[in-house]
Amino acid sequence: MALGVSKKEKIDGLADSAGVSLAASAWKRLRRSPVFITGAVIIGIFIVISLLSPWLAPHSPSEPMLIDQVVKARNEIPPAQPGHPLGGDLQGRDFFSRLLVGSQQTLIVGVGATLIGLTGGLILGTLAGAIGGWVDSAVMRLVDVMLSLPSLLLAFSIAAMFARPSQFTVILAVAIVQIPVFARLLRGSMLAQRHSDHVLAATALGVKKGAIVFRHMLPNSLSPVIVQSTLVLATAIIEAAALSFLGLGNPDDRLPEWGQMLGDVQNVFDTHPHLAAWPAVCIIIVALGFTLMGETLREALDPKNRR
Amino acid sequence: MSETLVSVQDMKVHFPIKRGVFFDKTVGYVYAVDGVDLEIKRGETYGLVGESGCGKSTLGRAMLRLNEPTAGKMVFDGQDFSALKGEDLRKMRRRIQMVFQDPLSSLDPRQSVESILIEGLRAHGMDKSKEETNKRLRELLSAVGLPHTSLRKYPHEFSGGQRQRIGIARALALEPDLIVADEPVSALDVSVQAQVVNLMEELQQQFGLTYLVIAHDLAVVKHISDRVGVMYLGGLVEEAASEDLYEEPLHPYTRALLSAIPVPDPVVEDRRERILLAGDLPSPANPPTGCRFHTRCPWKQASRCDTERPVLRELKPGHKVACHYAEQIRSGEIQPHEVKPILIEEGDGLTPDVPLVGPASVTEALNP
Amino acid sequence: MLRYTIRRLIQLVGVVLVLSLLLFSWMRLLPGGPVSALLGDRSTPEKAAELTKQLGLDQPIFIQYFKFLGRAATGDFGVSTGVQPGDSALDIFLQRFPATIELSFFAIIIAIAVGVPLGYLAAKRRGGWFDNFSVIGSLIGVAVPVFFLAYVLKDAASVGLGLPSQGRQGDINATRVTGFFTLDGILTGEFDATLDALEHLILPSIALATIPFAVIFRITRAAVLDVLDEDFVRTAESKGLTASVIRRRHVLRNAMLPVVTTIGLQTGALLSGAVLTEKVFSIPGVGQALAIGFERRDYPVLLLLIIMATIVYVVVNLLVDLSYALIDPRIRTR
Amino acid sequence: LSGCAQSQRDSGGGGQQGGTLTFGAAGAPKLFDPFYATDGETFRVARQMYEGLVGFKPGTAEVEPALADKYEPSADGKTWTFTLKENVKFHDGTAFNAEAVCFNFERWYNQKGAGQSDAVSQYWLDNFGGFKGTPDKPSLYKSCTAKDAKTAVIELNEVTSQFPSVLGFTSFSISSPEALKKYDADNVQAAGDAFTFPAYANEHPTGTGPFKFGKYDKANNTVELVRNDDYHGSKAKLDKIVFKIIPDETARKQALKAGDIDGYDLPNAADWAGLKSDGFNVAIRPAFNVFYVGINQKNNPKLADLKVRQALMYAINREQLVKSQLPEGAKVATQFMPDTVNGYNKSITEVKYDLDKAKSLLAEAGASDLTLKFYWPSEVTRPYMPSPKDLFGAISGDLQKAGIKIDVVTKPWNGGYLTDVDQGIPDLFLLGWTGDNGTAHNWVGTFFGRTDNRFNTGVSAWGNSLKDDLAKANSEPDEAKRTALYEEINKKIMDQYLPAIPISHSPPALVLKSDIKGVVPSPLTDEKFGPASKG
Amino acid sequence: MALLEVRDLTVVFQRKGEEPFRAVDGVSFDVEPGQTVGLVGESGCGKSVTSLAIMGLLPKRGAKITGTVSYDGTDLLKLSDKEMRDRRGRDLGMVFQDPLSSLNPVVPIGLQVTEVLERHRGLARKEAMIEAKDLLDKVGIPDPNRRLKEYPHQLSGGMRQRALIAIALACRPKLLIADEPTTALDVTIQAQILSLMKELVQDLGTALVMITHDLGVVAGLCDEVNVLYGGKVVEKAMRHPLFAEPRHPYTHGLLASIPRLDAARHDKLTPIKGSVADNIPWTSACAFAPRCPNALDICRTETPAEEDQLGRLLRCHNPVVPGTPAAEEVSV
Ligand SMILES: Nc1ncnc2c1ncn2[C@@H]1O[C@H](COP(=O)(O)OP(=O)(O)OP(=O)(O)O)[C@@H](O)[C@H]1O
Ligand SMILES: Nc1ncnc2c1ncn2[C@@H]1O[C@H](COP(=O)(O)OP(=O)(O)OP(=O)(O)O)[C@@H](O)[C@H]1O
Ligand SMILES: [Mg+2]
Ligand SMILES: [Mg+2]
Repeated sequence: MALGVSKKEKIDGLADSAGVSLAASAWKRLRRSPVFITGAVIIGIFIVISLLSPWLAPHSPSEPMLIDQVVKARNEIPPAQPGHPLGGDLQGRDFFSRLLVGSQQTLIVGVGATLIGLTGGLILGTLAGAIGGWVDSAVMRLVDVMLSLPSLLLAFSIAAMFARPSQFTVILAVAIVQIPVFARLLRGSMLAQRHSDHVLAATALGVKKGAIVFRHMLPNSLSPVIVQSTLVLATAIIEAAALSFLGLGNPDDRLPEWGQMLGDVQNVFDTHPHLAAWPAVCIIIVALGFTLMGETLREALDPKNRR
Repeated sequence: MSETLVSVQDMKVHFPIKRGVFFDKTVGYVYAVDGVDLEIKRGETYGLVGESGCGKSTLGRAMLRLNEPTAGKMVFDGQDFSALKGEDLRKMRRRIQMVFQDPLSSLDPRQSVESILIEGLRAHGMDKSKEETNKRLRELLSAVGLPHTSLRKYPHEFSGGQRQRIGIARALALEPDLIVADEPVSALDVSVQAQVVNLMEELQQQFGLTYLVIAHDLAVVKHISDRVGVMYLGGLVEEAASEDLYEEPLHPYTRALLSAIPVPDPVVEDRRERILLAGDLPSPANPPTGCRFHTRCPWKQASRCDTERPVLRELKPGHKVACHYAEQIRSGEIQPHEVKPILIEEGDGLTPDVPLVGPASVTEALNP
Repeated sequence: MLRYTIRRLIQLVGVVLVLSLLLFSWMRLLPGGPVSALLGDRSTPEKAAELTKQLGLDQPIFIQYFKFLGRAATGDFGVSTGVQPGDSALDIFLQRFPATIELSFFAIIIAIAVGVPLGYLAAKRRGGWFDNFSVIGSLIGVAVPVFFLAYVLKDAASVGLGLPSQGRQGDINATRVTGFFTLDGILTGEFDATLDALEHLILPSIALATIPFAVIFRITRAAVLDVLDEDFVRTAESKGLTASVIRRRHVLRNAMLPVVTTIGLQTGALLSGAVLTEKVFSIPGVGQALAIGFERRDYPVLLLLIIMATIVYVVVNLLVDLSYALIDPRIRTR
Repeated sequence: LSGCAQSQRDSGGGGQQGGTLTFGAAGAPKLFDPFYATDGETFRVARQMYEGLVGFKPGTAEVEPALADKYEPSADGKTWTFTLKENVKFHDGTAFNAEAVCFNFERWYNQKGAGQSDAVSQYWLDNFGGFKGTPDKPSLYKSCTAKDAKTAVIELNEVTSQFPSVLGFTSFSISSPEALKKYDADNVQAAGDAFTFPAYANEHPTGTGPFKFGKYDKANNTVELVRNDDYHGSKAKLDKIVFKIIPDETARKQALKAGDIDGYDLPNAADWAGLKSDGFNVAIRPAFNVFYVGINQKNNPKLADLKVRQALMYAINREQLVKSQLPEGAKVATQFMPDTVNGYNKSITEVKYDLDKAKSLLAEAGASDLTLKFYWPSEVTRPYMPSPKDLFGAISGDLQKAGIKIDVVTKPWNGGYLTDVDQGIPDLFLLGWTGDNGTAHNWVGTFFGRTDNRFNTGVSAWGNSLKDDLAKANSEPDEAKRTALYEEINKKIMDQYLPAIPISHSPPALVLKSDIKGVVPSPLTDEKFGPASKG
Repeated sequence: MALLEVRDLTVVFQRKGEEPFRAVDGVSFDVEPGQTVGLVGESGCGKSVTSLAIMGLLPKRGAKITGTVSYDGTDLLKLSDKEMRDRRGRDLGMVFQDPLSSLNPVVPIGLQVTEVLERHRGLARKEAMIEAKDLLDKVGIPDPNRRLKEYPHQLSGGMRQRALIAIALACRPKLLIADEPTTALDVTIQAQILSLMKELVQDLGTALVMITHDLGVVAGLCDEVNVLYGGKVVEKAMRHPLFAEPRHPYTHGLLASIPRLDAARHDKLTPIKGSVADNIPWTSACAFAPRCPNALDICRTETPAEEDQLGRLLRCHNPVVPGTPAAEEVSV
C-alpha cells in the first residue's frame, strides 16, 4: 500500500528461521506454479523461434515473390498456397516467413527497449539513491516531469519528435518511457538499502562508499527491477505496436516486426482480417507470456507471500 | 593508557523535520538525543536502557558516526573521533564495531559468511595472505561457536541465534576495542537469548573487549553490564553500577521502570508494589520543558521541575542522577502523588513527501 | 492540506514550463514543421527560406520560446497545420475536449463498475477457479493492444449486435449546449439524442476500458487480499460483526484507498488509450486530434494537446490525492 | 473514361429537387477565401460557392467560358478582352460587372505583407509571379480596365500558354468587392508559426456560385452550404451540401456504409471493388497525374550518366507495378504528362521491363555496384501514390534484382521528406504531380523549367537547353506550334535526358451513393455539386 | 462445570503440496469463571492458533480443527457461522497483540466501539456513543469524548490497547482471550495495561485466557499456567508450584535462561541449547528431545504421554528432579 502502515516488528527470530532464502523459496513455489510454467514455456518457445527464424523461415521476408498475385485494384492478395501456408501480404511477400522473422524483430524491440530503459533507470536510480542530496532532488524532479505525462503519450510524443523514424527510434521512444519507472523503483529500494542494517554494518566496518554501493546496495535492489523488466518486455512490445498504429513506427518493413505488421494493415482490417489477426495473436500470446512470468515472479518474490 | 576508553560529551542528535510549500524548510526537530555525557572504561560493559524511541540507538549510531551528531563529541582512546574525516575516519572505524538488533537484516543476504567476514579485513588491509586469512576465519568461527562448514553458507541458512553469532564474528574480525551492541538479543527467542548473552560475556573476557550494550530489557542489561545508564527522551537520567541501580534507584523514572518489569517468580510478583506511570512517553519532536520526565513524574514538584532541566550529578560515588529532588525522594521527604495523564499527540512526525504523481505505466500501476 | 495543494499546483506550473520548453525546442529543431506544412509539395528552397524568415523561425530558439509564451498567455497557442489546418490549436482543444471526457468517463465507469466487484470476489475466493480465471483474463486484457481490440469490437459487435461502429461524429440531432453529446440531449429534453449518443459510446468505451479495468481489478484484488490479512479484520470478526458490515466498513473502505489512487493514475492510460480508440472509432476528440497530429506532424496542436494532457493528468491526480486525504484520516490530519 | 463521365452527366439531368448531400471530407477547410487557399479540402468547398471568369468543361481539363461569356486575346497575346455575363449577382446582392473583376485583379496584385507570402498567395505567386512593388519578382499581370460594365480588359507583361486557363483555378474566383471591403479581406497576419485570416475568409465568403455559405460548425466538424436561389444559371437542385470532416479514411468508408454520408473523396483503391459491389457509385476520374521516381544527379556522379538512368528505367517492372499496386484504370506513364494534355507525344514508345538490359547498361557504365540512397515518404497518400510504402517495396525490390544496393530512408512527408528532397539529399525519391490545368507548361514546365530543380538537371549540360526550350514553348502564342514544341520536348526528355523515371498515371476516384446523380468526376478534381441531385 | 472446556483441540494446517502441519496438537484446558489461565511458550508454539480456534477465526479452508471447545456447555466448534458470529463479541471477547494494526485505521475509534454495542445489544448509535464514552473512561482513556471522534493513528500505543480492551469488554463477555496484549508495548505502558486488565477482570468477574511468551507476566497474573511446546501442552500447573519447581526440562530451561532482575550480577544464565527450529514432530518422539539436557533414548522413540503428577500435568519421560540446578550450557 502506498502509505506504509508500519507494523511493529515482530519480536521473534523464528519467522525467518525456516532456513530458506527468499529466492530459493520463490523458486520452489514458481516451479510448482502452472501459471509461471505457462509463461515460461511461451517465452521459451518465442525466444527459440525468434533466434532460429532466419533459418526457419522458408522464404525471404522482404522479397515480393508473389507480387503477380497482388491486385490492389480488386483488393486481391496472394491466398494460401503450397509453399506459402499463409499466403502473401500486400506486397506479395510470404506472410508466414514474415511472421516468423517478425518474432526476431519483436524480440529485438522488446529486449532493446527494456535494456535501454533499464540502463537509463539504473544510472539515474543509482545516482539518486546512492548519492542523495541535491543529485537525488535533481534526478527526481526530472523523473517527475517525465511521469507527469501519461506513459504512452510520452512514447508517442518522443517517437513523433524523431526526424527520421526507424526501428531504433521506436525502441528509444518506448525505452525512455520506462526510464523513470526503473529509476524510481531502483531509487526506492536503494534508499531503503541505505538505511538498512547491513549497509550500516558495512559502513561501520570501514568499507569504502563505492564498494558499499556496488557490492551491497545495488545487488540487493535489483530483484524488483528484474521483475519489472519482465513486465516491461510485454509493455514494450505492445507500445511499439501502438506506435506503428499511429504511423510512428519503423517505416522500413523489410524485416518486419509484429507491431508494425499489425499497424500497417489497419486499412484492410475489414477485408483481410488475417493480416492483422496473426501478428495480433502473436503479440497477445507473447505479451501474456511475459506478463504471466513477471506477475508470478513478483508475487513469488514478495516477502508477504512467504510462509 | 588511561582508564577511560570512550568519553561522550554533550552529544546531541536533532533530526530536522522538513516542510515547505516549494522548498523544504526545517520547521522543527526531533530531539532524538539531546545532550548526553557518558564515559566508558576500558574492559567494562556499559548498558543503556530506556523506552522505545528515547534515543538509545541514535546515540549509539552517533557515537559510531553512522549518524552525524548535531553537537558534542566523542573522544575515543584520547582521540577526538567526532572530528575525524575521510580516510582517517574509515581507518579508525576498525576499532569500534557494531552488532545489530535484527541479525538477518544486518547481514547482506547475498554474501556468504566467508565474504561477510572477509569484507572488513579487506577494507583495512588485514587479509594479507590466503592462509592467514583462512586461519583467522576459522578462529573467529570457533570463537563464536559456529562450525567451520558455515563459511560457504548464506545467512538465511542459519537460525536466529546463529546469525547473531555471525554478526558478532564480523565485529570481532577487526579486533576492535569497543563493540556497540544495539539490542543484540531482543529479536531472539527467550531460550536462545541466554546463549548469545553468555557468548558475549565469554568473548569479553577472552579478548578484553569493551561493550556498550543497548537494550530496552532492563533485566538483560543489568545482567550483562557493569554500569547502567537509563535514558529518557533523549537524555541520560541516571547512571550507576548495575547492582547499585537495582538496589537503590534514585531517579523516579528508574524506580517506575524497575517496578514495572515483571519477574518470573510469583512470590516476588505478589509482594511487589508497582509505581504505575501515567500517560505515555512524550514525542521527542516536542519534548516537555524543564525536566523531561515531569509530565509523568509522581514526585513532581511545583515550578522547578517544569522550567529547569536537571543535570546529571553524582549523588553517591559512581551513582549519578538527573533529578532536582533526588535526595528528598531518597529520604522519603517527598512522597509520590497521583498524576493526571497528559494527552500525547501521535502522528505529526516525519512524513515523507507524497510524490508528484504516481506510477507511470500500466505495469507499474499493476505493482502497487 | 491547503499548503499541500498549493505546493502541488506550483509544481504543476514548473512541470508545464519545463515540458513546454523541452517540447517547443525539440519541435523547432526538427525538419519540416510549419514551413513544409504550409508549402507542401510545391515548396522550393527559396520559398521555404523566405517563409521561415517571415514567420520568425530563424530567430534563436529561446526568443521564439518567449514569444510563444507571450502569445500563449493571450490564449494563442498557434494554428494547426495538420489536424484542422488553419484552426487555432486552442479551439481544436476546446471543441474536442468534451468528447474525450465523455468517452473517458464512460470507460472509467465501466472499468470501476466491473473491476471493483470482480476484484473483491476474486480476492474472497483466492486461489479458486474464479480467481485464477479472472486474473488471467485481466492479464490478457493488458496484453491485447487496445487498437486491435477496438477493431475487433468494431467489426464483430457492430455486425453481430447491430451497435454503431462509429463514435458520434457530431451530427447529433440535438441542440449543442455543453458539447457533451450525452448531456446536451438531456439538457434540451431531446432524450432520443442522448440515447443515440450513448449507443455510439458503448463500443468505444468498452475498448478503452479494458486496461483500466485490468488495473483496477488487480489493484482491488491485491488490496482486498492485503486487507483481509490485516489484524483489524480479525478484530472485526472477533467482535461478531455481520459479514456485510465487515465487508463494507472494514474491508472495502480500506481496500478502496489504493484503488482510488489507481483510478487517478488511469487517467494516463485513458488519455493514451483515447488516442488509439478515438482514431479507430473516429470520435472527434482530443485523442483523435493527437493521433492525426502525430501522423501529420502538426506541432502546434501537439504541443498544446500534450501540455493539456499533462495538466489534466496532474490535476486529476492532485484531485485524487486530495480526495484520498478525505477518505484516509491518516493523511487528512497531516 | 470520357464515356463514363458522359453517362453520368446525362443521368444528372433528371434528378430530383431538394435534399441534403453530405460529403465526407478528409480534413477541415482552412478558410473559405479561395484566393488564399492552397489545399484540396478548401478548394472543394470554395468551388461550390465561387466562379471564375473561365472554368473547365466538366470531366475534362479543357477551358470553357464561365462568368465571362467570351474572351479574346490581342495579336501579341498580351491583352485579353473578357465579355462578361450580365445579370449576375453576388451572394450579398451586389452586382457582378467589369468593375468587380478589376477590383479582384487589383486586390490580388496589391497583396501586402503576409499576403505576399508563399504560403498564402501561393497560386498567384506560381502563376502570376510577383505583386505590385516587388521589382525583384516581376508579375505577369499588368493591368485591368473596366471598359464598360460587361467588358474587362486585362493586360499582361508577357505571353504564356497558361493564360487564360489559369483563370479557371478556383483561386482566381471572383469575390464581391463589397464583401471584400466590408470584411477586411486582405488583412492576413503572420502569427507565430502560421497565418491568421480575416473575417471574409473565415465567415463571409461571397461569390456568385450556385451555393452560398451556410455555417461552419466547428463543434460538429461540419461545413454547411445552402442553395443560392438567385443563381444566374440553372439553379442547384440540392437544398444543402454538408461537408462532414472525417479524417480517418476507414471511418469515411464506414460512415458511407452506415448512411451517415453520401460520398467521399479518394477512396482507397483496394476498396473500389468492395464499394462497387455494395452498390455504391465509384466515380473514377481521368488520371490527371504522374508518378515518378525522381533522380538527383548531384550527389552520385554515376547518376549523371544517362546509361545508368536508363538502366534504372529498364529495371523497374512498371507494368507489374501498375497492375498489382495501382487502382483500376492506372496506366504506365511513357512521359511526364497524361495523354489529355496538349503536347503529349503519342510516338514515344513504352519502355518495357528488361532486367538483362538494365544489368548490361549498368555494366557498360561501370556502375555494377551502385548504392543509392532511396527516399520514400511516410504518413502520406497522394492520388498518384496511393500507398508509398507498397510502391517503394515493389520498386526497390526490382532495383535490387538488378544488383543495385539500396540505402532506404524514410521520413514523414511533412516532417523532413519534402525538405530533404528540396535540398537534394536523396539519390532517388518517390514523387509525382497532379495537374492544375491542361497546359503542358503546368507539367514539364514545373518539373524542368529551372535548372536547380529537384532533379538538379543543371548538373548536366542538357539541363540548360531543356530549360530554354521550355521557356520558348511557353511563350509561343500560337497553339499548334506550341503543341508541336512540347511534343518534341517530351521526346527529348525521354530519349536523351531522362531526368527522372515516369512510372504511372493513376486515376483517383470519388465514391457516391447510387442515388446521387449529376456529379461529374473531373481530372482536376473540379467536381461541382451544382447540377447534383439526390434520390 | 468450567466456563470453557477445551478438549483435545487439534489444528492441522494443510497447504497444497506441503506436509500437513499440526500447529496445535491435542491441547486441553479448562477455564473457570473469574479465573485467569495462562498459555506460555516461545514463538510458533501454537498459542495464537489455539486462541483463534476457540474464537472460530481460523480460515475455513486449509485448517482442520478437531476436538471440542465447549463454552457453557455448547461446543463452539459445532456452531454455524451465524451462531458463532452472535457469540463473538458478546460471550467471547478478544484482545490482540498489535494495537495499531488491530484497529481499523479509517474508522473513528467511537464507531469501532459502538458497532459492537449496536450489533449485540441492539443500541442505537446515540445510546451506544454514550455507553462508549463510559467504556473509554473506564479503561482510563482521558478526555473520552474527544477520543471517540479520533482515529487510531492519533492515539498513542497504550491508548490504542486500552481502546481495544474497551471494545473487547463492551458487551461484558464472560470470557476474554488476550493474545500477547502487551508485547508491542514498552514496560511502563505494559504495567499500566496489565494492571488495568487485572482490575477489569476482577470487577467484571470475567474469565481470562492470557497468552504470552513472557513468563514474568504469567507469574504475576495467572492462576493456572499451560506451557506449550510444539503445539502440545508440556506442563500445566498452578503458578506457584510451576515457578517454584518447574518439572518439565523445557519449563526449567526457560526459567534458567531468563536473566532475572532480582538475581545477582554474573549469575550465569543457562540457555537451552539449539532453537525451536530443531523441533522434531511429536508423532513418535518428544519434540523437545533434541534440545533436552535430560533426554533419554526413549525420548526419541516414544511420544511421552500426559501424566498427572501431584496436581500438575506433565508430558515428559524424564522430568527434572526438583532442586537440581539447570544443566550446563552445551555449545551449539
Ligand atoms: N533518521 C531519522 N530521522 C528522523 N528521526 C529519527 C531518525 N532516526 C530516529 N529518529 C527518531 O529519533 C527518536 C529516537 O530514535 P531511536 O531509534 O534512537 O530510539 P530507540 O531508543 O533506539 O528506540 P527503540 O527501542 O525503538 O529502538 C525516535 O523518535 C525516532 O523516531
Ligand atoms: N494460517 C496458517 N496457515 C499455516 N500455518 C499457520 C497458520 N497460522 C499459523 N501457522 C503456523 O502455526 C504455528 C503456530 O503459530 P502461532 O501463531 O499459534 O504461534 P504463536 O505461539 O502465537 O507465536 P507468536 O509468539 O509468534 O505469536 C506456526 O508455526 C505458524 O507458522
Ligand atoms: Mg533502537
Ligand atoms: Mg501469536
